[in-house]
Amino acid sequence: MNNVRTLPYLLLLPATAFLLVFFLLPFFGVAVEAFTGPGGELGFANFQSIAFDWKFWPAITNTLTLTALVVPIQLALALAMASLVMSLKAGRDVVLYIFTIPLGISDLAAGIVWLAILEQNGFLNGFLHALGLIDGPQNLLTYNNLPALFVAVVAAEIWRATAIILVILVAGMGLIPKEYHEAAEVFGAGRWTRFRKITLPLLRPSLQTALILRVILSFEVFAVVAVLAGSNLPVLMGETFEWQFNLQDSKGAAAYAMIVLGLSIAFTVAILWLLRDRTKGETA
Amino acid sequence: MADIVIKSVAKRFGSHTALHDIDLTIKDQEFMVLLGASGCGKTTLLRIIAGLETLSSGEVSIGGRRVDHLPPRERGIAMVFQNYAVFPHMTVFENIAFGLRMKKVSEADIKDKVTRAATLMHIDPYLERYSAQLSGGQRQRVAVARALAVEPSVLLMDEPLSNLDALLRLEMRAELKGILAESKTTTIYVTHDQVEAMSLADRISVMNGGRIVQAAPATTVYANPADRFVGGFIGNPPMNFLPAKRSGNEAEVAGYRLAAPAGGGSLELGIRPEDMDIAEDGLHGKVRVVEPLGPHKLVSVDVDGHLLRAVLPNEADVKSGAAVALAPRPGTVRWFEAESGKAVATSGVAA
Amino acid sequence: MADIVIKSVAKRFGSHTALHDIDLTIKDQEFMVLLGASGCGKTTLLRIIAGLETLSSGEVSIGGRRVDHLPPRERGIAMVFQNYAVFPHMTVFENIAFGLRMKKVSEADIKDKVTRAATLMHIDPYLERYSAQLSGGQRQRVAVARALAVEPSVLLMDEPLSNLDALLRLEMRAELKGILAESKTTTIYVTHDQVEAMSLADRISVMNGGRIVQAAPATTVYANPADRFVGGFIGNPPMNFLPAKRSGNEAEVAGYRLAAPAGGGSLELGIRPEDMDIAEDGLHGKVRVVEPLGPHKLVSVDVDGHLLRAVLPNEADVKSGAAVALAPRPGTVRWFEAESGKAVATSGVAA
Amino acid sequence: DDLLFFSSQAAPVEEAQAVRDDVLAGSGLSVSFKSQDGAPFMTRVQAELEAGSGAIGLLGALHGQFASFADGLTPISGTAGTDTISPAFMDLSKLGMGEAHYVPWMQATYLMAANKKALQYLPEGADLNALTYDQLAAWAKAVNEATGSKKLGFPAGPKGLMHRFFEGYLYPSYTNSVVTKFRSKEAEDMWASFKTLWEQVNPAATSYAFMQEPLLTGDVWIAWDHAARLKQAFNEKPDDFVAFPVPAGPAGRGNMPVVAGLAIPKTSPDPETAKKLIAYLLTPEAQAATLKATGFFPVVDLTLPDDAQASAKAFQPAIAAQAKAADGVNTLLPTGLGEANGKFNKVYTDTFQRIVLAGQPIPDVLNQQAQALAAIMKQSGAPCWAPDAASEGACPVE
Amino acid sequence: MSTVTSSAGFGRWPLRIATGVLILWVLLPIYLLVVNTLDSPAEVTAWPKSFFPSFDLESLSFFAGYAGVAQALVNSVLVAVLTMLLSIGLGAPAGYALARFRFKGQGAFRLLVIMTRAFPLPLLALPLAVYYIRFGLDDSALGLALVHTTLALPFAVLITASLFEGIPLELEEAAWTLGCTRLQAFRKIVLPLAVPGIAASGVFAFVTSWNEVFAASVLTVRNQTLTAFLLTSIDVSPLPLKFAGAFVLVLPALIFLFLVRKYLFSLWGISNR
Ligand SMILES: Nc1ncnc2c1ncn2[C@@H]1O[C@H](COP(=O)(O)OP(=O)(O)OP(=O)(O)O)[C@@H](O)[C@H]1O
Ligand SMILES: Nc1ncnc2c1ncn2[C@@H]1O[C@H](COP(=O)(O)OP(=O)(O)OP(=O)(O)O)[C@@H](O)[C@H]1O
Ligand SMILES: [Mg+2]
Ligand SMILES: [Mg+2]
Repeated sequence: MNNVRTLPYLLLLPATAFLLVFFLLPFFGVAVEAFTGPGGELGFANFQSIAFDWKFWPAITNTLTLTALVVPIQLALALAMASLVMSLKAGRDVVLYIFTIPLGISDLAAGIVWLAILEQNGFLNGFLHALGLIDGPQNLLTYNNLPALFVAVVAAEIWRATAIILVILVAGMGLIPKEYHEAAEVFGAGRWTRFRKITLPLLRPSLQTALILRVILSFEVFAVVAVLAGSNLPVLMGETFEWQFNLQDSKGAAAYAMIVLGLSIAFTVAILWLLRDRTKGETA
Repeated sequence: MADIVIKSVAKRFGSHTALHDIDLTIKDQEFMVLLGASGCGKTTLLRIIAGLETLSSGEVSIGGRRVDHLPPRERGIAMVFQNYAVFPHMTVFENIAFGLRMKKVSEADIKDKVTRAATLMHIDPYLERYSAQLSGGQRQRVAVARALAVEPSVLLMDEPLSNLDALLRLEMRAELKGILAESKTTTIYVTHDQVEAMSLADRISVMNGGRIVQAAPATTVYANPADRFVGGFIGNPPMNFLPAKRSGNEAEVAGYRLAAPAGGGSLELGIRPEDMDIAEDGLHGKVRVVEPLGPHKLVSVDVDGHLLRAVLPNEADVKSGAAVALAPRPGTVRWFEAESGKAVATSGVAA
Repeated sequence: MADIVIKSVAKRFGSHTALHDIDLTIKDQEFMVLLGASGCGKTTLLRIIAGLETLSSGEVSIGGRRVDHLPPRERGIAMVFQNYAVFPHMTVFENIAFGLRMKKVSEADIKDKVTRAATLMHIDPYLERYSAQLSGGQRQRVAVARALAVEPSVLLMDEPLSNLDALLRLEMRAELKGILAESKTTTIYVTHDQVEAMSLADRISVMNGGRIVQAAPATTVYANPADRFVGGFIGNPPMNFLPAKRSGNEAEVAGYRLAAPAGGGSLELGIRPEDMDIAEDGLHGKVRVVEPLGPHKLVSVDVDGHLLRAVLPNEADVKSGAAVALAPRPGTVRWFEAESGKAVATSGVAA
Repeated sequence: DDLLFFSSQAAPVEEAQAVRDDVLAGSGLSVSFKSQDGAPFMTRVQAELEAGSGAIGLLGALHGQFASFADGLTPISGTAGTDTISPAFMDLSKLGMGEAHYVPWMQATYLMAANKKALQYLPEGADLNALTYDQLAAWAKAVNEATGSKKLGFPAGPKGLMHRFFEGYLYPSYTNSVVTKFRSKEAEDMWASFKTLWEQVNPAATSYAFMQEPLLTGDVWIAWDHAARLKQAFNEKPDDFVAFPVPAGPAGRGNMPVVAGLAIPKTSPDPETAKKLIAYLLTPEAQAATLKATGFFPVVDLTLPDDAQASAKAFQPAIAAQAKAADGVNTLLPTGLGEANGKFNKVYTDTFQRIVLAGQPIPDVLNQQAQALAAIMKQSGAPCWAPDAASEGACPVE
Repeated sequence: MSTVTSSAGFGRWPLRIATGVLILWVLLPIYLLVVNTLDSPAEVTAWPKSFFPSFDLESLSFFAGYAGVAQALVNSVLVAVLTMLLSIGLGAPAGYALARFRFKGQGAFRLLVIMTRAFPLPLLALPLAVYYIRFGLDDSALGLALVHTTLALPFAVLITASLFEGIPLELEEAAWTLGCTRLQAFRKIVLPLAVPGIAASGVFAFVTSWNEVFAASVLTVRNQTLTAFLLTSIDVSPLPLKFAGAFVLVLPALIFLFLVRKYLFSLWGISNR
């Protein structure tokens, strides 16, 4: 067919043109700025200046730690929720709806909700108090209790952003023909094995997408951390904001942005490679 | 012991009843072939035995144990799906090994058994391919190999050879029969190929509209169909039916007189196409079409307004448009009640 | 005019060559049946004609027009896929109407044509169902009806009746043949059912390993196979082959002497199982197995260490283990070069 | 089109609404008031200035915010109504240039608030209106011992104004300086004692933005914050809280008034109407209404109206006491820093976080941060401001 | 079709319990938000907190009377819907190309998409705003939707690509042979089967746009979206209003989710034969 060669490019054209104008063009300016020192010389001066800041390394490690904690749990939880939803007979769209509710909640709002739960006189303390476990308000989210802060942020993030993965996975699972599950079942696979050997591999494209998007979003985590952990947990995106708006140093911010970008791309490549399609042989 | 006992099993899909009150016993190590028109419920029955479909009512036991509440994996079965269900994300090898891995067979044994099953199905050259790289028939054979490899006590096969050419099918069929007998597997085999059915079956169950109408050895089903449906369904071309006028111990069919069973009610004569010869006297009619069938020819004759098909040797002297008389060979005529379609017992041979 | 001309078409999948240099012409309105072993490239060839697969080399023309660079929709074809490809999100009606809607047929005509195609395929009761609610055979018939409904000038069918029972198949086959002749459709029909092939085909193309080995009318292919493969592939059971020792104008096969074509090189005798009778003299051997085949029995005889299969009348007196002599009927013996497998011209009938 | 009045002040939803309903409605002009928090506010203004045209007619912002885009503002001296404004404010509004670039609009300051329940634990001899930091520490400790929880609070969260505490209160109170004595001996002592004080601070303080919330919930009993960020507590529970002046240190009682101003960007589509609105906003009625709406005090002389909010009534005596304190060390907002404003603030918060929160050694941190501070001062060339003695060129860090 | 019977007796209860626990996990925080929203300001800050709302509408009614809320709501919906249409319209074809073709430049395109999503948008807000003001896109729903589309498009591309991959090519081929152009086959076969994926990316686009604050507050001044209107100032607003505001923001998004929920399920398990 004659147009098969050009067709993919035609299909990509609108999106590419769009991204060119609305992303690449402004991005290019920012990228140049990231590598232009205060005196206009090209180089890594801006990176040096942000790395010099004592919050730089904590921001990187915190971001990575949060990602490492949040994403795997979310993935597992989303898979569990998706399987659950799929295996329901009645009312599954209602259950799915409930599961996706957090999707409609902005990160800032999610932070506020969780703050209301976890703060000193929040619902959690009230609950523990009602159970008679504590006498009065206990402060959980304090600067000298980093693990608690992490747990709080992780809990809020899991609550807020698991739905993103869930929805992608549910849509993907809907496309898996049920006969593969049946065949596996007949050949002795229990629920768990079916899940591992049929669902997971056949869900590969969706998993890949969900994972990539989630990891990228996780590198951009900011608002929830700011609300729950205040200034105690510097994260990359927060520092980008800080440099851009509070410190009025757009070069430093640009450098931070490049780091976020670099990390995202590195992880994306890793995920693409880990979850690559092995069934496509050499076809024409 | 892996006999299968199906007791008044029914299956409804919404308002549509796919299976009505099925009662069927398949003996241990028996090779049961399931025959029936498209949409009559064969696949549904297999799926119920496998545990992939819930019963609307009834019971299923395998080896004396009620299984209708057991999941498929605990029923000791393997199945070849009508649409293969070859896992697209696994190589042929992994597909065939799947059931074995579930049984925690050792790696060496797996290699061994997979290779054997694949060789048997002539797909050993493709062990490293994925399903998307196989032809239809190759995929089907993978599905069969996968089921054979686990050496189940019960094997359910849903048209497992339908996409294979005749030669390969002949070969596969023979190998299947041999290997399943050897491994003492109880088999239910759905096919629409009657030659296959005849040559494989210990018994044949003929289904019609969600009911089992006859379950008997192949020759019985062929020679003494339990009703018109079976007679018309089995045999290619099928049995001919002609209305008869009864008078005492005789009946008259299109002017030809034959001995007939006594009793009331109107009768129909059933005669297989290959059971007639050209003769002086017989069923008189006019030849409509002559079709070559390789070794024979299929002759369609208009007998008193009814279509009569006969399979005649290639040498037989029939021409389109000519008159012809066809005489049934002795003992090949069957009688059916015209209303119910049920066979009428003849000369000691019960249906 | 919708003749199809295929010129030195080849198709490679990576290192695997699925089609080698195919040359084939299908005449306008011809009904061409494609036969061949599983995996020989039938589907691939159809897909190339349909424009679903790119050619590695060669040309395809339909109705005198090069089409290998046209998209499928501009080729005036319709296709029945081996695995149906019934659209799961449309009812049976919508599936069948799909092609018509693409052609902007009026709503009234659509209803009409869909109903006709569905009735023809006996799926009119299921028009409102979705594919998931159909049996395998029903789905297959939807696929056929969908292709028929558009009344294409070229119809490609990939084992369209493989999942139907014999009776239905017989009927469908007749209807197909009738309707396609009437609508003057050029048809390529893949089947593994030789009876079907024989009864439908104007010509049969036999494929082997990605090549077309013979393209000729059914009777020719059956009676005068171009090579051993065709002889062995067509006919069920297939032609028997026995090595012959040539001496001048005669050849000796297992002690039995027959007239043979002159020339050098060793020969093989080919004889169809149904072309032998029990006789005093003939191919002597020992009966191994006797299998009932309904109207006949299939007798396997060990002739000098080679398997010889014969289809004999049910009355024939053969018993497992007994000695038997089988004489070929006159004019039924074919000769093949032992090395190349090519047929040797006999008695004026060219392969 | 109506005039777009774009403001970084009165951002909380209630305040914005009050400004529209109670302040602007009386102007007789057709004005659309939009308030926007810091970062988007700045970005928007910068974008309009950079693009050379825009929608914003009038800007309302803090002194420090104007400083970072002073170039984009129309010089504004001689605008009607400015004659009644205190010359100190008018001086600030020059933004280091020869001419005023914004008109002071409203002012505020930082002060202390306490839950009345805390008063019983005041150390002996302490006068609420003349506390010292040591007394504050003792007081907070007493509260802690009595209640079992730390009830002193500072807005040390990301959105809090903690840096102003160091720049305007702590450093002046201990060193009588903001910049020059950044790493002095006095500063070291100051940090050491502040570290001790911090032991009485509610550990959630690092998340606090506005102290009115923890005051209302009772998590905090004694707090320092911007008046506007305390007022809700007083308005909601007028009987529960008292406002009082900030404590004094060895060098005096640091105090930093804050001023917000009005400016006309060069890109303003309608400078004339904008000027009219400015004039209106400086009228006593408008200023009174503004106080009610925002909790910011007028920049013109005014007696509190009777229907003033409870918070205004509570704050006024404390603010007055603070401003007129005998030991007062009046501190100006940083001037002349331009874009370096944020980095300047960061020096103080970083120092705090490193010393107090991260527990790093005081001298090391001060040394390092002093270098950063010196670099900022040098780069911006900002001369010293009160209480540091005036300097030739960039304000030095000793 | 029904699955195993065994789960009826045995496996059903763990399933139900798990569902219940997960529902609780999701809904409890929402419920608590509602409690806070419907409590009076004094109760919001009280200790210990009551777990049942007192149905005090003071905080909520504030928003009802807040000038411009209605207009902002309309703007938000408009921008979100535009974003949804744009990102699906641009993203689905690209996703299809990624799923169905192997071609040069595929990696580069993927990279571009990932970069778009991975780059902190606020840094682009300034340059974009400058362009917008110059080209007259400023302060318009379309202009903002275009920016939100840069956020949502990567989702749309990747999600649709992964789902298109799961739709058998053969169904499309059948459509081609029945007279469809590629576009028609895409519209009539792939798209309906990919409805859940399209819905998923639509949901993302919608909620991304709905919840996006920064670009919204920089690029719109008069025609602010609800989020820009409320959210920028919400974290500096008093606690009761914070909760009520969060609730006001969440509610329309939840309604939207409710409306599209059933599209998230594929209605037909695809079977090949
Ligand atoms: N994508 C592919 N990659 C590699 N080999 C392939 C691919 N597709 C088909 N083949 C091989 O090409 C050969 C021809 O396949 P094709 O599907 O045309 O066979 P067929 O004649 O239709 O067989 P069947 O009767 O079993 O359907 C087969 O051997 C098959 O394994
Ligand atoms: N999910 C369903 N909903 C409604 N009817 C169904 C459903 N599944 C199957 N059927 C109907 O039940 C009947 C039996 O189907 P089944 O698949 O068992 O037939 P079959 O004998 O295997 O036919 P074939 O030989 O065509 O495969 C058919 O008429 C079919 O249309
Ligand atoms: Mg079936
Ligand atoms: Mg094929």
